Amino acid sequence: MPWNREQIAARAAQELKDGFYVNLGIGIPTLVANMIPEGVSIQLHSENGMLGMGPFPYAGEEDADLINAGKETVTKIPTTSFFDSAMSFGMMRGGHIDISILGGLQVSEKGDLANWTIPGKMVKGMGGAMDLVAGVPRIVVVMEHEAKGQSRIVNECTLPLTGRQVVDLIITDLAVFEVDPARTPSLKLIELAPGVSAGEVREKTDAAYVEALN
Amino acid sequence: MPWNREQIAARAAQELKDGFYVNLGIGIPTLVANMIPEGVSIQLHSENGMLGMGPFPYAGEEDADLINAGKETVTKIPTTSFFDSAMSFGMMRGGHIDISILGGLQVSEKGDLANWTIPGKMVKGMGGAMDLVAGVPRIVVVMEHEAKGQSRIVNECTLPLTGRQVVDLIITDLAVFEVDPARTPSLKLIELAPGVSAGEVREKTDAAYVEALN
Amino acid sequence: MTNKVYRDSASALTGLLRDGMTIISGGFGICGIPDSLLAAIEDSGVRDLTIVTNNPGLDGMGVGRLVNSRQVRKLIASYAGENATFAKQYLAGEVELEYCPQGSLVERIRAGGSGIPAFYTPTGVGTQVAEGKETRLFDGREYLLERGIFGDLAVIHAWKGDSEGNLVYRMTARNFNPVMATAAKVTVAEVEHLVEPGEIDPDHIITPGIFVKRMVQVPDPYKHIEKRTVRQRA
Amino acid sequence: MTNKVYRDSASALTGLLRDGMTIISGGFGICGIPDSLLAAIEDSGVRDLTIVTNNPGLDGMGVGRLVNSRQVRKLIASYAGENATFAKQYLAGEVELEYCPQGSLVERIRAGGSGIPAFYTPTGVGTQVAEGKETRLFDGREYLLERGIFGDLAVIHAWKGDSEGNLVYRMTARNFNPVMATAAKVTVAEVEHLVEPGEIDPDHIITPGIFVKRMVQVPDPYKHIEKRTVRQRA
Repeated sequence: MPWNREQIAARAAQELKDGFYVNLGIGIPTLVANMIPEGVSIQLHSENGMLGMGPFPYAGEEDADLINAGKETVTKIPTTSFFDSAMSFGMMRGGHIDISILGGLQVSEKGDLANWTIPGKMVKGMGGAMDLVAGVPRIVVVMEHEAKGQSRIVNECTLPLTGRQVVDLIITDLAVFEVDPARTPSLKLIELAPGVSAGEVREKTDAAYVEALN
Repeated sequence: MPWNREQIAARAAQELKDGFYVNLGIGIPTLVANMIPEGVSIQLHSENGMLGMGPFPYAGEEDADLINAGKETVTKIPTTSFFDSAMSFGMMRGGHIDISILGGLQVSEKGDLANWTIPGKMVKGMGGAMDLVAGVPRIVVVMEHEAKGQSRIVNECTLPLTGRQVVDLIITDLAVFEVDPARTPSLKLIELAPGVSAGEVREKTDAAYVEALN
Repeated sequence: MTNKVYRDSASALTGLLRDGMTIISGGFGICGIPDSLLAAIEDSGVRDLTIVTNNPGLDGMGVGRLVNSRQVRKLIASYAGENATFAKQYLAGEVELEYCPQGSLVERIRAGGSGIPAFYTPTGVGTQVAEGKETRLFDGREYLLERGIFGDLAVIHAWKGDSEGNLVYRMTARNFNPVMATAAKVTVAEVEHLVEPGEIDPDHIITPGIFVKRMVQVPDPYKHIEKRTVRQRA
Repeated sequence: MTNKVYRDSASALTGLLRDGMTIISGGFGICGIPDSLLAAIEDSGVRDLTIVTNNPGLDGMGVGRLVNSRQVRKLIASYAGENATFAKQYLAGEVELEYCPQGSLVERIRAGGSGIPAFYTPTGVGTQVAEGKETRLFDGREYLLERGIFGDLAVIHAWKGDSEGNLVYRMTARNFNPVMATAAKVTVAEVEHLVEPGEIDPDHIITPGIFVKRMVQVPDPYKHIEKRTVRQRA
């Protein structure tokens, strides 16, 4: 049975190591914050200028001056620091954030990522997505394997790119792929959701990949 | 009679306007701080990371953590702010400091300044001098008119440059010159020290200039 | 000492506004926005503005005020997702839009404020953002050339300021404000609390007064929350 | 949580030192220098170092320690005026020296720490500093291309830090320290006061803990004054 959203998030949370500074995207990635493995302590980065992001506030304790990058009210914790947007993106672009877990629309065989816009719709803007993928050394994309019966793991992205050769790991409801653009093919299937067969993944994946299942 | 060092500094102090942010070099420029005209309030910038620099401390109140760019102990005042070196030089390069008063070794006819090194001596380094002249919109150079009988206001600097076409005003013991590289000649003699004749200045100045004395 | 403190937002902007100018505004969404100064710009009727801000916020709030009143000719931003009026004007071709990745946007503003005309960045390489931009390899990696941004006017919001213009910010209401404070011919700051010089510890000051030409106190500004998210008490 | 706090400077540097590496050191003159960490680097005997610092301070203090012990192969700095031993080694051709204007130096370090490989600056145009560097016109003015600097190790001094690595600085002992904290594979900070997370107001933190991998407390460090200048009481 394919993983559900929570299970995808739980699998992504296994990528977090103790002491990591972590940026989580919107959607499934947000769920990762509640699934940090036992004994692992991380600090969450919010690109609007905060490290050490706490949970949502209790009702009545919301503060308009304390929000995350999704504009949601959050809280501070003892490790929290605040800083301006230039330093916040310096952290990203300078490679100081250890890992980012993001949603995706398409990932290509070489690790190109498209996740910011769909042509024909009103473009909302890329916000900080392009900076994240350009600067953070490890990018994990979590997404449904297919959209409307179409594979999201493709030979070439047809949607506008967020970044070129930036994805290191793809976690879908069906499987986990490593990406290494130095290899051909660059994708390696390393894990299946329980009850999902390698054949089903092969059938539902447009991109070329090698299997390296244990 | 030519101006002495204090009188040169006092003349330079007349260039300061109320509300100015000011960077003073070492030597004669340092004396300017004691000659601010009545009714004029300025803030002194020290490039090691301080705005609103106070006077030297009273004996016994020196603090190793509170020095100016000349490494001398100073004090804070109510308007003081501290910041890092990147912001400090951003203030300079970004044109936020209103004026800098600096010493000079040579100034050329086009306003080139040489004031950081003499070939043959051990080079101490330019420190922040090149940043100052590149970024501060108004540069006033104060210096003796001659060194060992040689004019310091020259057609072309023979000493290594600190900056090209950066000087706006020259104040020597003999006279005051405006510099405007858009004109030819670029130098304009606008003022004489009391008892100094225009002829004496002409004789002791290598560079071409026009006279515009009142 | 020149007095930097003005009695209200309208007087703090006197003589600074003209049609076609570039205004840089602090804030992220509607958090930490100089709403009182933006309201005064709205009231002034100045037109054909180029606005540089992370995102125009909500309909009729912050920069959204100037969108509703059709005073904005061009927007430079990283995001414009939650402003329906802006979307409508944009799709009707009534307003120009330049999207810039958020980190490139803030770095361009920082560069403009600190005398850097241009810099290279990895952000956007291989994407639409790279179109028409110079690319260059450094140590085998490709980068884009981005230009600094410097405005005619910056409007910002701070938590507390002294009359010298030294400012501190509160939590994530800091965001773009300290950077934008550095990057315009004139910066006007609204502060919630106005104090005397010396009342803020000089080690805590985020924006030194040199960057702030004019100030106005806006006590108890109305602060809207864009997305109220809470958890239940256990 | 990974423990960032080490019991002394030598252990805080364990496994980080190797011959030929590039070390970035905070401080201005001998103000705000990580003297305890530099002493531990001296004791380690590591050699052929490239040191990036504003100026090597006084003989035998701060980076001057590593000059005296001949562990420095190359210095990148804006000034080296008050260190006679360095001058002697330099004139004897025993040590390499790259002068960089102070503002370009700190901006190069900031660039290195924030993922900017290169930027244009007006500083040094038409001077010796421009030799061998690309120049380019933007809006009719000439600029130089300068490259970012990123070290193998940064050593810095802070006033107070919590065990998460969040740091604050005291007065002009801040100087280059917060910038250098961002620009190396590993940053080690010495702090005069070590506190628990939450004891420093998060709005006052200058260096967020993300930049600091290791820390050591150095209570009551000896602080030398380079030029004691005083005034008389009236």
